[in-house]
Amino acid sequence: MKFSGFRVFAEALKGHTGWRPLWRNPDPKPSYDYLIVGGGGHGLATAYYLAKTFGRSRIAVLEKGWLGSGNVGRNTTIIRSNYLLAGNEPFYEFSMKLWEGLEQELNFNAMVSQRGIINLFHTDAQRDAFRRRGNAMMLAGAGARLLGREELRAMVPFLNYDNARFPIKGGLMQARAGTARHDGVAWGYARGGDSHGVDLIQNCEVTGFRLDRGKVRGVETSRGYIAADKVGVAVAGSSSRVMAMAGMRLPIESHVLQAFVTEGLKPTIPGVITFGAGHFYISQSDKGGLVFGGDIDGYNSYAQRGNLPVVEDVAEGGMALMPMIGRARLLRMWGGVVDMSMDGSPIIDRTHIDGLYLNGGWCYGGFKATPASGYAFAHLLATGAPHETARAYRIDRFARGHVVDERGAGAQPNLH
Amino acid sequence: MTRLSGGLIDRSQTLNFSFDGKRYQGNPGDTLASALLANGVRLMGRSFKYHRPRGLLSVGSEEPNALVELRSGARREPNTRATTVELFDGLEARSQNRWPSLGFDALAVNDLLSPFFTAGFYYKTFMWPKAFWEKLYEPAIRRAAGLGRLSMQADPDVYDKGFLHCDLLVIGGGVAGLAAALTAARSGARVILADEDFRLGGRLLSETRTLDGAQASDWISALEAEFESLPNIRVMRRTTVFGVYDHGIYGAVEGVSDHLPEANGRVRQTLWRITAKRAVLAAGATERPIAFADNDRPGIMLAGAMRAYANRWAACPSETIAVFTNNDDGHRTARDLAAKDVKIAAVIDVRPDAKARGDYRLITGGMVAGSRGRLGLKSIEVQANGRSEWIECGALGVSGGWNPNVHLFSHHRGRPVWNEPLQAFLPGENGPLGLIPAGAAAGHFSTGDALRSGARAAQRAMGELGIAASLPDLPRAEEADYTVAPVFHVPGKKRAWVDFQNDVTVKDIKLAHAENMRPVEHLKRYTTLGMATDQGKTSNVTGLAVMAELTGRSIPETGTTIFRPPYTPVTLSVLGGGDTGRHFRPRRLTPTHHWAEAQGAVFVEVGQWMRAQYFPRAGETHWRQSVDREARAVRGAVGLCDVTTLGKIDVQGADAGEFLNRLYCNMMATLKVGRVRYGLMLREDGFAYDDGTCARLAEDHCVVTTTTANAGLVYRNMEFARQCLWPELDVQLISTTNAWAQIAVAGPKSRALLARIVDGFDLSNEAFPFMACAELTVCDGLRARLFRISFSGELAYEIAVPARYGHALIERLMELGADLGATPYGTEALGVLRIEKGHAAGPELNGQATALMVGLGSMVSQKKDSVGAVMSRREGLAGDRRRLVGLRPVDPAGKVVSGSHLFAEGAPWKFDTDQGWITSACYSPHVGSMIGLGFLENGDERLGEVIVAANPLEGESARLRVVPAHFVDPEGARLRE
Amino acid sequence: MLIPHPLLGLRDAQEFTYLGDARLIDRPDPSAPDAEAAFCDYVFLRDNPAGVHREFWFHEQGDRSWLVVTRDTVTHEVLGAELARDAALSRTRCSK
Amino acid sequence: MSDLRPITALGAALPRLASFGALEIRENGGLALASMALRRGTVEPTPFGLALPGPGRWIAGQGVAALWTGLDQWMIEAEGRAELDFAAELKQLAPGCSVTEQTDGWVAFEIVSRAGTGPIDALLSKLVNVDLADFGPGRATRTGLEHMSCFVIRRSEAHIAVLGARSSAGSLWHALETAAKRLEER
Repeated sequence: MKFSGFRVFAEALKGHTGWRPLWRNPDPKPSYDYLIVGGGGHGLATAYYLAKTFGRSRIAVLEKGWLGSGNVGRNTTIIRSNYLLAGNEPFYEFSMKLWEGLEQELNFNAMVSQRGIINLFHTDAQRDAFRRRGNAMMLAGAGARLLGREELRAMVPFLNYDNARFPIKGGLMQARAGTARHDGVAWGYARGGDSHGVDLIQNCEVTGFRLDRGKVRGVETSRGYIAADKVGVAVAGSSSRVMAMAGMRLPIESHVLQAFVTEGLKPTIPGVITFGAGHFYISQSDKGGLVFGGDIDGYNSYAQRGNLPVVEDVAEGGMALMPMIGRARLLRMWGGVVDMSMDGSPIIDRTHIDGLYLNGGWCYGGFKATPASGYAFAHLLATGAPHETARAYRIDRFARGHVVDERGAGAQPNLH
Repeated sequence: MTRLSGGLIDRSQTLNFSFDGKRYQGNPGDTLASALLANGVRLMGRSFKYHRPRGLLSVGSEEPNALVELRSGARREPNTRATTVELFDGLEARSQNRWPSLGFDALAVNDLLSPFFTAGFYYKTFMWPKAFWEKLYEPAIRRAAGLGRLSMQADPDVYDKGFLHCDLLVIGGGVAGLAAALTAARSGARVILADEDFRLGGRLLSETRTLDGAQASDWISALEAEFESLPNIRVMRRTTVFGVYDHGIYGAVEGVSDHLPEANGRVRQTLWRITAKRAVLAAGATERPIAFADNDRPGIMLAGAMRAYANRWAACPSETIAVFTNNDDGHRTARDLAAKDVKIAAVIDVRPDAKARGDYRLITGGMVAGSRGRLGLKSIEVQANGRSEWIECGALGVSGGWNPNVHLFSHHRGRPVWNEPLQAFLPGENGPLGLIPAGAAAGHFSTGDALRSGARAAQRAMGELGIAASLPDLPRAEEADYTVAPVFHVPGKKRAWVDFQNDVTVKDIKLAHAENMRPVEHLKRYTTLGMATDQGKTSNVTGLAVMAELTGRSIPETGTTIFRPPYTPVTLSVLGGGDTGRHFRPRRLTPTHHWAEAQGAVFVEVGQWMRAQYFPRAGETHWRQSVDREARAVRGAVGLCDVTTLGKIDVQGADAGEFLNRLYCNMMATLKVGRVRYGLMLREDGFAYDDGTCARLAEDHCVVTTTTANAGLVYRNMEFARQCLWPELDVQLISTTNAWAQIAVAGPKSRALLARIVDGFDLSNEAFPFMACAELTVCDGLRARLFRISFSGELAYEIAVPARYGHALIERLMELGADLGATPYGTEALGVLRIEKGHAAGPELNGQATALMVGLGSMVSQKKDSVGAVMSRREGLAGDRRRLVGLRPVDPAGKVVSGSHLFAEGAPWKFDTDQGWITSACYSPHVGSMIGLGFLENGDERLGEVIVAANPLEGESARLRVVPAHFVDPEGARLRE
Repeated sequence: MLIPHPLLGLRDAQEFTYLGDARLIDRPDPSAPDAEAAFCDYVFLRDNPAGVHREFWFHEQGDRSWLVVTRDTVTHEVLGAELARDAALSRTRCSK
Repeated sequence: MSDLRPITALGAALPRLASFGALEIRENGGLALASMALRRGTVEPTPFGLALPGPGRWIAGQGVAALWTGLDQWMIEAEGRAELDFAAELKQLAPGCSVTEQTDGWVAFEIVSRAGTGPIDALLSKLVNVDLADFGPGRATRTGLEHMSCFVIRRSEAHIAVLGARSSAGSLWHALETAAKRLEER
């Protein structure tokens, strides 16, 4: 069923009786060519591109809960390609290009909204670091602008320019960045995958891998054994848990990242703004809520909830940066479990087990990567070779010393 | 409509207030909602999507409809529930999300278009043409969306935060909470009783029930008096416990002066972090409506709310009311209002066997199937026994049963459990440790039950803490059973609202079902059910029930959504709690700060430190003039710079040398007493992360310095090594960063200057050579430490004195050095000097560089192990061919810009041809042009080559020559002179 | 969160800085033939369990002691805490 | 004797003193401080006759006092001796210990209530996350205070001392003053 304004109009006239399920609820088949473990954004995107772009069939996505129940459904919806390192920037720019055509590709409005992102700087040293980054973005064709204080002030006059502990000196802007409706992305890929024959199997938890002489044969699930030639795991947040079932230890810790939304407000903040001297970033959803966040809590956790100190820290940062949000009220705070990797960058790679592939380690930034991650993982699964923009995301980069460490924080996940 | 009789309002005083510019009067004890109601105002808001006219639904913080903008100017507070605003004199409120007026709202056209605006319609359209989304569709959607407006001005009020500890926190001051607090307080335990209302009593305040045959308010007053007399209980009114965190930590917000016309500089709200050994959750219950066609008109409200307005506030939305109920509670409303001479048009009870509790018309087995009245209810359609009739009434009280307020109990993601007789979710087994539910929150709905359960909960909590608590004599109270029929909505073709604010109707839930958005989270996210400012307090259970009906599953099989903090929305200002302007973070000042200030220095933030950036002199109009002059003074005479901010760590113990040997990658154990050595630290992953000096004051005593930025991190890592890796070593550590004022005295005349202050100390090159250190006295007896180290490449020293003397010392040095040209210099000149000398600093040691890259590869000792040594030999690090080089513009007038990327001449500017970047750049007065440092692929083999520095970000590029990374005195002769 | 400091009793976790997996106490032998591989494992790989986890916390805003805390990563329940120094010393004794 | 004149942590010639309602806050410029840590195999000394206190405790003697700062580590205070080389003196009395001069590492604010323990407790509850039921006279702790790391010492029911990094003395004063003023306004 093709979605369009006309279809909505036509359905309205006949009492919305013609709408069909966005996807089927199939029972698992005994075997598939490709099993994607994890029905979050990355898993659904992988299945979609595998079917649609790489023409593969006999594909299933196994989701232990409901589709989109992982971090794709609990993030702050920012999309951007403003990275520094050669291992990252082309990948995220590839993702940005996919975002730009996503809705037409999927025939589903995920509300990709390129209202821009501004990373503020407060010292000359930060400005120099942003210049290096901005130039890297230019090399990748991502586009960037270095804004001076006055230019910035004209653009976002409501920031605290005159009474700040850490004065704002300017910002690095990417106009093409913005936000997307997170659930819509998951649903769009799910619907797209389903329409290309992918079986989306909910309430199906993987409980083990069946391995045979170094090769994966299939997976044990809460709905029985399912055989497969290739198994791709995309369960960021739970990567360690799932891969442990295959006997692997990963360069990953699971941490909780909190996010926040206020009550709905009339338009307040145009794009995405990040504070360079405190831990705070913010945007406003189309519904009107200010969506914001800050640091991870900093301890290993699978609890999907955080604690007060970070809540206070984030609110302090917000108030220091833009005290005009003070009389807005925080409506809801939540926590997601993220795969914090040892260098702050993801892993998209084969494993030492033949037929078993891993996509994880997305830290707090996996949402923006969803299209490229799915595409690159599908590429790897379908062709056996890494996608050209994802070559740096090998798992052996740690042992070999080729880390992709944007922050230069080293092997300490809670500093990335 | 005038006031009814009775109520807990002070009729002796009048408060003036305005709503949408119109003036009204109320009384102390009123909320904005009750006062509006008493003034005959039913229309108070508009819904989010369809802009439907709305009035009060509820009486508390769960209110979805009556949201107003409170106060004005910078204090404007959008989305404020009229039901929770304590009336004060001069209160100003306006309706919101309507244009041009509340009575006539142009966007109400959305209601006519509602057939198109179904759940999730926006996912299906607005996709063509592509460019229209950002330009047309989205801006229109954003303008229409949102509720109230922020003032866009900084919040002028002040907030603070605090910390409380107690044995028992009682959340909720209703019957159960009061009984719990009493039980625990009498046992001598430390108790905090918090309630969001400005009056204790909870639901008791809204009922006509008696306790021990007397008015409930008598019992409450007696309790309040007793609490007042006990030192171990703190009663916190106007305090909302909004979240439960780990290990008995609760977040609470106290409204300190919100109920006053002006805070007048006083704290408006306080954020309390309460650490409680145990807590009793006595948060009560929230009534839920029954969905029926057009059930959202002003005048249709919860039956319990209608009763509360009548009993507590002597207000009623109409002279004629009706009640629609599926349980006995609705009948109480009819009975109480009848007693206040309100006309009861009918009570419609869905239960065929319902009995009347008073003299009113009862329609059993009936349903309300529709309503009329554009801006306020005029009549309702009642269907019963196959017949339909329209009954005139100005207000309808609806009771669909009560939902225990289990929210806090579920903040740790424990799911509540469905209770079939109560038709409600109750706290489950897996709630937060130490939190005990009681009263209506635990499903104890009768007053007697609630009293007993509160007292028992406190007794249990005390028992767990080993405190003996006996149950107090509790008053006799009503013990009525609660029975409810499982009716959640009235079937029909028209729209029946489930989530009032977000305009989610039964039809929307049906559509979600048809589209396979059936898991409860899909339902919520697709329809926005429960995502409004009330977070589904009045809508979630109804929504679940409808979905359960459609799927043929039970409600518990259908699931629950996750309860997340905060329980009610919390002002961001108070979460930010306190100083967020210039005092957002502490400021650290150097010992010479006040002196530098008096010299007119310009300061710069370096982490938390404020450092002098440069010292402009009269006639200098550009910072570069000052910086050039300061740098020249160091190269030509002597300069003074406060370097106190560098971390200083005192390392003592028999194994101090061995300990440091394991931390620095270079050899440190062999350092002789009286000598200083430059040291480089690696992380265990092999990358360089900090550098500094190590001075050996005695065999068992070293003082090491760190960079300013890493002082805390290095100390932490040293403690880790000391306690966790090598506890067998005899080492003691303590930071002394703040204790010593350390001043760099640099330049060819530095020795001459220092000679004028040292007390009989031989500064000659022989006696005190490069990299020497000593403890001595200066200026006739002041204890000092002297280090002959140089960051500038010149003959230089750093002298340290107790911090309190830093100010006097620099004054003295300036005074004594006047004839030598002594010049203070700031961080800018410091940067110029170190770039000229090619010293790596923050931009080079950024955590991504190896010792090899910064030209210090030979420092990594192969003769011993140290942190990071093994990992530094990995292929990726050892094989990294980028090297730190110096860069000079081919055109001497050309620019060198840090952050530019480096390319071979003629190469395209792409990632795969990218050969490095410029880390640091400055104008060098010594060289006479701009210079830079940068990492360049094979840089050490490309000296003399001309490369291109590209800065496409700012549309610039420059041709630069690769030179060695030191522009001054490459042999290092000067610093050894 | 509250951390049960073995010397100071329950202390708010905000006073602490978190490092992570307590296996970092077992620094490999740098002179072993497979030292590089052992260090790679030591520095980068983690069990990352959903459940009981032994981990380092540094009492940075307190007595500057490193603690080994045993905590459940699913419920956040703390099952115990000891001075890392004691853990390290007993480890040294065991291995010798 | 050097003729150089010291300045206080707040940058003045004389210590600052201010009153807010029942509370008086006084910068204690004369307090000498030295840290003392046991080396391996050293017996706990009793400098100035002080029986060194255990974790979380502070003990006072004649013009001197000691607070526990960490395992086998104490801070020794001496009233009015800031201008002397107190660390050297202590070192003589603590053989086999690592002694480090700390006088100028810190600023000490003495806070005294003229109205008993109430105002002190109210002030503490706005500044530090300390359970006051367990913080009577003789207790001392290091903890965070408005993003600063401080020692808080309960010298008596109505007298506390707050020691913070000397470099952030101004910010610490601001925090104490703000909290005290707000109590006064209540």
